[in-house]
Amino acid sequence: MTGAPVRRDGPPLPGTLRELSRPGRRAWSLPELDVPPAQVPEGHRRPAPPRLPEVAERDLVRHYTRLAQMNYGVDTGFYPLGSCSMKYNPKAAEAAAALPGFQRLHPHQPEDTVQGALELLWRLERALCELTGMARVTFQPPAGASGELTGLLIMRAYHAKNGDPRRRVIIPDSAHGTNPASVTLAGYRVAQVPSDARGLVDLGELEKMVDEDVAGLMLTNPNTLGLFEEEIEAIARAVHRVGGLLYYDGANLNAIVGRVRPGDMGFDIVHLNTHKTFATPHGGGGPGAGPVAVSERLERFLPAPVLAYDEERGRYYWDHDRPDAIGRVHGFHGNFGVLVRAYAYVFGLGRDGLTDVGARAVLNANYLAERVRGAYPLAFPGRPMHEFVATARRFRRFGVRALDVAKRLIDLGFHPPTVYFPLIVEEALMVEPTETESRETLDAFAQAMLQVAREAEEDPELLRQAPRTTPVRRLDEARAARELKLRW
Amino acid sequence: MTGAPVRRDGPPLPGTLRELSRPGRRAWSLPELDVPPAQVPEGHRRPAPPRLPEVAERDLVRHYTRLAQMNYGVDTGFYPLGSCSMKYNPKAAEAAAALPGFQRLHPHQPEDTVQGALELLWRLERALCELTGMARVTFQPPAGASGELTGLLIMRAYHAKNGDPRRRVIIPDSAHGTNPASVTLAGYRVAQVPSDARGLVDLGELEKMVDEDVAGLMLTNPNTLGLFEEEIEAIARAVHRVGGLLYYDGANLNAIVGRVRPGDMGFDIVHLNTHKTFATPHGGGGPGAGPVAVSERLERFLPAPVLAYDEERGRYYWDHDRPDAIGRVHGFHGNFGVLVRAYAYVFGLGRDGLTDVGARAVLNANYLAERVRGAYPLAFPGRPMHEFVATARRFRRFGVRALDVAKRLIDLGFHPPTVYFPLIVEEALMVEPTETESRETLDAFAQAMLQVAREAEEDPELLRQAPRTTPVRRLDEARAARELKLRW
Amino acid sequence: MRFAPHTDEDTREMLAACGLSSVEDLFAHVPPAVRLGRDLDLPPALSEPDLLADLRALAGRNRHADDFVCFAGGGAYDHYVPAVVWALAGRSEFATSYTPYQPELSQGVLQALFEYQSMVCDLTGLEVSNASLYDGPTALVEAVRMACAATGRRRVLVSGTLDPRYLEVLRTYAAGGAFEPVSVPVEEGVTAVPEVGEEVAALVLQHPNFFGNLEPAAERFALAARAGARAVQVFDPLSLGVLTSPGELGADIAVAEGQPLGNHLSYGGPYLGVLAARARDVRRMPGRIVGETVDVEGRRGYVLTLQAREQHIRRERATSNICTNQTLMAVAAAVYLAWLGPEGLAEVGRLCLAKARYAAERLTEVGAVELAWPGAPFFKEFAVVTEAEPRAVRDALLERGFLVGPPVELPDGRRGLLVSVTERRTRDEVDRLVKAFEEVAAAGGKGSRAGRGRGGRRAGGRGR
Amino acid sequence: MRFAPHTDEDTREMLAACGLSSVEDLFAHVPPAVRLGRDLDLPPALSEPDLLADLRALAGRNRHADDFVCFAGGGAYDHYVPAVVWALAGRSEFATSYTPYQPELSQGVLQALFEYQSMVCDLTGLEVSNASLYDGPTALVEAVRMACAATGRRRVLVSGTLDPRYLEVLRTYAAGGAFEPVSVPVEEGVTAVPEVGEEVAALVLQHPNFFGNLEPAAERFALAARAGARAVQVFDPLSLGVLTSPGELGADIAVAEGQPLGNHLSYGGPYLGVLAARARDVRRMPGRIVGETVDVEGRRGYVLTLQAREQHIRRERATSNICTNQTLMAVAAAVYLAWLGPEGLAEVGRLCLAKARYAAERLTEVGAVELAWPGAPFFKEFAVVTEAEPRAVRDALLERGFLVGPPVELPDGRRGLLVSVTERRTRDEVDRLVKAFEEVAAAGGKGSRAGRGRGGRRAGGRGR
Ligand SMILES: Cc1ncc(COP(=O)(O)O)c(C=O)c1O
Ligand SMILES: Cc1ncc(COP(=O)(O)O)c(C=O)c1O
Repeated sequence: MTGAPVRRDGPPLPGTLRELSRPGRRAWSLPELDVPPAQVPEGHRRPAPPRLPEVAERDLVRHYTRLAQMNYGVDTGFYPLGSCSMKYNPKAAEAAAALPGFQRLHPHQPEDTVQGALELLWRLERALCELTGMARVTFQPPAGASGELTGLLIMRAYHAKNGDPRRRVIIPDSAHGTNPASVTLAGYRVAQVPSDARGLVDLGELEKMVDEDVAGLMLTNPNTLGLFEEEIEAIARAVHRVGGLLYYDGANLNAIVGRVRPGDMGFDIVHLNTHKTFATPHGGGGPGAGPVAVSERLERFLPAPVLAYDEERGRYYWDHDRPDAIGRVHGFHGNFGVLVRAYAYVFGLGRDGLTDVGARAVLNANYLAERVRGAYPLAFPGRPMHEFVATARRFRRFGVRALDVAKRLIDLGFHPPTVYFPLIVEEALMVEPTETESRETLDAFAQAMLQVAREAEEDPELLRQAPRTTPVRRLDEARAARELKLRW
Repeated sequence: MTGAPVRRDGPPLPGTLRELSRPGRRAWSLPELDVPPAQVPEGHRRPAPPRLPEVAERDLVRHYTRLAQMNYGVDTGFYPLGSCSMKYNPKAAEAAAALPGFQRLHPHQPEDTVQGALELLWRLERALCELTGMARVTFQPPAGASGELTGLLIMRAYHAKNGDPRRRVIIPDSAHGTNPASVTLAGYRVAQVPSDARGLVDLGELEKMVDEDVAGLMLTNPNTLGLFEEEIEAIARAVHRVGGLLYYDGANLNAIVGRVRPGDMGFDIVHLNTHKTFATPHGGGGPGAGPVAVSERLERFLPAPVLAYDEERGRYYWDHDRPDAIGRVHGFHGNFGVLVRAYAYVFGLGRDGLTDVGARAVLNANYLAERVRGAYPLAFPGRPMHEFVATARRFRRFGVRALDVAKRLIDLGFHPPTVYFPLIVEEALMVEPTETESRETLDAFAQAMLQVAREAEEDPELLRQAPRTTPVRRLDEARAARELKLRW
Repeated sequence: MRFAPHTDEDTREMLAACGLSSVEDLFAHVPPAVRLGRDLDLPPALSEPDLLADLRALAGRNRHADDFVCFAGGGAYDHYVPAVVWALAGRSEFATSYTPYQPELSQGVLQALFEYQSMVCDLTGLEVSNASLYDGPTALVEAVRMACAATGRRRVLVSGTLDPRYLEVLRTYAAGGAFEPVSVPVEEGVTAVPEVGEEVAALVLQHPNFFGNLEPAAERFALAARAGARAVQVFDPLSLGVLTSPGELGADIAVAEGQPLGNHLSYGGPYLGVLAARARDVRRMPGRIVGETVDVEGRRGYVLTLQAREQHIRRERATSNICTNQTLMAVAAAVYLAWLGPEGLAEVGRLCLAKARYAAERLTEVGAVELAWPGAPFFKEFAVVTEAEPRAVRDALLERGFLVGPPVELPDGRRGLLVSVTERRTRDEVDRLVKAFEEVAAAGGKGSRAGRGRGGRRAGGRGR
Repeated sequence: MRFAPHTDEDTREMLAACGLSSVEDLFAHVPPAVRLGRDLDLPPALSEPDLLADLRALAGRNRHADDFVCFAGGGAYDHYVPAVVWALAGRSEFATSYTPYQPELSQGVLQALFEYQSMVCDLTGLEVSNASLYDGPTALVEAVRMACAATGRRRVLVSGTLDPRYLEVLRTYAAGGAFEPVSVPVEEGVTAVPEVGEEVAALVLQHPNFFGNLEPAAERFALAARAGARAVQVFDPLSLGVLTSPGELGADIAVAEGQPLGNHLSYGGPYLGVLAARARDVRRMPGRIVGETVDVEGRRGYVLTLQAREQHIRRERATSNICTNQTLMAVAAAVYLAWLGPEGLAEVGRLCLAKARYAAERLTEVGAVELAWPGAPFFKEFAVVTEAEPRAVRDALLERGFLVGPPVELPDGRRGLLVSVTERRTRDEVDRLVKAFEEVAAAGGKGSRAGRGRGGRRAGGRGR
């Protein structure tokens, strides 16, 4: 059977809306003009409207229903995409976000008419401060990367205020790509500290790197290898000694939330990814939310406006009078609709439930690692936290790459793990089961991974030819980049 | 390739919830007990709760998402199921029905608190009266068959009131199965009038059958062969002459809505299927709504309570003081949530849009019939209205049945037409495209039908082996009925 | 709004293909005399924004169960509907499909219904279930028909503690002549010992009954059994985590209003009729039934089965005329039951039981009202007797933000109100209800406009 | 609530499989000193019913755009969101998926984004689009970075008619030192003729501008072109059915706040940043870009392409740091644009134009207010100057059921309010707004509590 393409029958692949389009067909339905018509002002008229598709509402519905069914989500199956924390997204949070009292609020409404929304943010801020050990939070950053840049600009404002501008920010070689990219955009230079044999920050190297020109260090803990930086105290001391600040990339907070707080590890600035820690749906690429929390001494630099509470009048309001603020980083108040969902997770799970998130996430990752490590050795010896990085190196000799393993897993009904990240691991397979998956799912996935390992030896072509059960098979990415076709 | 089953890979078929169940797992989340606990009264305690599945919310979501994706709906494709009017269901109607002001109304709320709901029903009743040419409407019947029985009980009450009980109700041999079944339940005997060579009621035969013992005649017009009963006036005269009543089965009103009114054809009682005429979604089998409209002289027999309007106080209320009413036919006020959707279609389309429904439905049926009649001769010569009945008789000689044609159409990506109904047509294929389908869809479907016709000759096994692209292939219905397994 | 996708060009070319020149030609054979010959007397089309504004305005003229605290019952209850239920049951592949006549394209809804049937059997302790009927009362009618068919008898004993709406519906369909309902008197708020003769087809009992009281069902059903009659129970699905199952009680056929199972109040519909029975009566059951089987490759699959019972095959001799049922509501009920599981179902029962008990005790403590049958055991609902006219009391309470009811006439002629307390109600809400009852009693049943519709909200604290 | 599915048995056995005996063992290597060592100071878990009651209560403490008539603008608008948009974009297969790293499992969202990009190109008359950015202002920042990268220059001319929020955000990110915004003065409510020198990377113009006025964009952009600077336009996507496209006007890069495209107001987010440019700048574009290609069997398919630009490959030299974007909002925008089609888009434009014009004329006729720039052409939004303090006027109008704003400071120091009129507003609503303005003007800008929040409803007639 090897390689033989599966014969496909049934409905053909959906055409594009442009292909479905017929002149004069329409879905739109708008109110009648009930006032005198108006001419488009002189010299501003567009000769003809843009050539958008012309389809009926039924065309739209079938088109997008087909497309949705061609998309794999957490609601359709296990999604162990490392570093992405694809956990179950509660439907109750969706119901909450859909309430007109949240969904139909205009961002320019006066504060008196949005007290409920402001109280929600206030409560959520208090909770995030408790979870991070920080003093205040800004909700403006719409995603993690935006939070990073916001944090780095705060770092910059802090040093500027102290009349001691600095030029370098240290990041580990295992850092996520957004870290170095954010460092550059903040006007800093990246200084990369290597990982040691354990996959942790090489403390000796770090000690050598730190000096008065170092603005700070960005760290993910557990790091992107899924390992806890056990020397975090020493790391913090080293950076603080030279007057640098510690930035915590919260992408992996879900491993330790409720047990270990960035503030208690010495971090000064923290961003959270609500879609990772608090189960807000990722929407096929976004929206997210990247609230940034800071310690007391950095509070003054938070983007304005900052949420405030007037004790006497028992009223919430936006405080715009923030002379040291770095300025706005988002047009309005951030991804409010996403924050409503995060609120639902935080207060739905509550005190013990939040601590349990890490416990279950770490248990699942360790159990799964245990089940598969025989065939997929871990990249580093240490105990994995919420995710583990294994390597498919040994399949090289059969001409099989990590990507082939991933594609074959698709044919077995699973979304593959993250591949080729972190970059410092050859043929990396980064597996993150999250806390919401059951043992049965992990067992089934482990079995599939082991089957693929066997197949890699016995029938490598089967892997190289995978996937064979999807609407399309392997796509020519080189051609896509060469013969750019980015629109119809 | 004939017959060779398609090799299936990818995820296995979903197990049952019972199979997914694990002791101690849970999805439920309920408020704390905030009052003193109470003992189950003496002798009433159930020793142990029923053995329902124990699953996590995520299990539920994946299970039903998988099941939904294994279900074909109007939103996934063309659904030309004859007699079922599977037209597009507007999303705006769903949004309306979901408004808490409709969805969260308790049926026992006092009238003053539901004036909006009552006004909606009032406006809808006025509209249905205008569309049917009748005087009043009851919304209690939750589906067409229930409407039939309600109508027949009204017929019965009418004759009883006149002190002349009768025993027989005439229906055509082409009638839908619910007609004779309802006749029996109403305590009448079925008298079947044959169809003539045109597929219409044999007027001569009818004349012979009518006498003082005939309570009435049930008729669908256009009839279940998709043909308009051109002699309806004579038919009505014949029945009325002997004091019988005419019952209109509104399942096919969508063909003539706005053009021809049952009342103007001489009908005394009419039921409508909101899911057929007014695009309320059929939900995989239900819910529907089967409002019954009657002429003035029958109004007094309508089920109580009847909606009323108090001019002075400008207030709607339920009138329970109806001495001649046949009584309740539903526990409350019928399928209100479905009626909200019907309201949306009626008033969204408005005066001209409703008349257009029939025009487009009939045009689509005639166009499609034209495209395929070469391979699938029509059962009767007359001009089809909103649907047509063709026959697959000629494929018999290749050992191919209408069912095989239907199953092969599935492999080509379409839901098949209704097969083997009406019973008076051999190898019947009953095709109803509805008004919301586009010419492109009809052309594609016609092509598929013609391809199947060719395959029936060249490769009949291909049809007999179909479908081969579905999660399961042909199912053993005999075994299902023999080894009854109706639960886990 | 317009959903017909035809462009003018489409229309022209399609007509041409049919050898016609105008749409009217399609109707040429319709006799002129029966044509309307004028425009419909209806408003012109509304755009989607205008239509939804109109509907929002209508909805806005109603007060709904989030605008007051709902203690109303009488067959429909404000149980909590989990967000997951309609997020799944409402998926468009379910909602926009027809009855699964082509099983290969409908395994989703077929398996969902098979699982619904299975859970109904688990719940009731009976052997078979169908795929839903219209609602509770019409399900009772079908149960009675089954009993008559099974026994060849016509007489149906109906307890006086049955919800009057059920009785009304039963009487309506009795006009067909297939059965004859005879009422059984009430004693102490429960069904008196009935005379069950050899001519009796069924004994119909509601337990917990219309007044909320728990019936001596097992004893009564035993009498039916002895006379060869079918024992028919109208039950509350959410009571079965804590109360003895119909099967245990000796019911042969059990029916229920399925609304409490994850379905919205929706002013009385769409709900669903639940019906379960013993295997011996399966061929007499009405409506769709889903069965498990295998496909040509031996894969498990599901189909509609025993169709020979149904109208499309058996026609005038069918067990029922039902065709369209309430499938989507049954799918929602299945999601809800699986969400609860055994423990959740028991917990709902415990919460209703305890909170209703608490409410009844507090109300009597403060002497705001009298229980209709002090000391009689009940589940989540109970009847109180009011000095003032029950409707007036009900309205006065509603002005204060609480909906109770419906008003009821007790078998002995006294008049009162039903009060039901679901797992959603909080102690605080009950305490405020009690206070409201006191105020109203003091005001002699008259309410003041004060705080109309706010009470529930004002003191609410839980946004209702 | 609890979503971890582990039973005690699962936990025990899974720990055992790892050679551990307690969950705490999993954290044994975490230094004690950094552990919290106490329970979190947070409330205990809420059940789903309690949580939603809490959230409904919070939502109930807001007044939203159905509680008043919305004439507010300033970057977010009450355009109609068709029911079909979120019925489709909200499907869980889209909502619960991640960035499409495995294209074979993500063709749905990939094709949806490819079509979004295509429609953005149709709309703007430009050649390439990405798959969305965070919002309008951050999209402008990215556009400016593109211009700097393309020109190797740092200086950015920014019109004084740009929405101040955009300017604030631009200034914030300028701190990184990559570019330096310099402001261009305003004359007669539009951008004065700027000095565009050889050192200028970009000229940033908002058209229609923040005050609603139509800019002489083509003329201004010509100056930029002559100086080799990139012309950057901030545009209103719903104006492009009637107004000249950015491409036609000579814009090299066009960015917009995508909220008006089928996205809810949602108190300012999630929205989406739209960015389109000319082909020559495609390799400098930020964020995800979807491209068409074929699979090994020649079938058409879609993938993320030009990833060498992005942070996960290029790291510190990436064109941007963006990773997560606003994909789901882009899918909604695509559904909405296809729902409109060319004619619908033109119709929205005509309706906004005519209704805004009508409102401005009526307001000035009755002399309730003055237009900031009488006679200046505008699209759907215009600035009025009020005698009383604008905030006071805004609040007084809100008491009467109308939201206008935001309050604005005009370039010449005068103060006023923005009024915007979408296709949803009716003549009746406009007439009532005018009346309210008159009352408020008469009352000298002070409002009475009379009819707080009702005005819009009371006279509403369309349920708002
Ligand atoms: C470790 C880490 N840091 C930062 C990010 C960027 O977060 P976002 O995608 O929300 O911008 C990610 C996202 O995957 C991540 O895994
Ligand atoms: C002609 C005809 N009459 C009656 C019915 C029964 O209607 P319902 O299924 O709503 O009970 C149908 C349903 O298909 C039908 O086609």
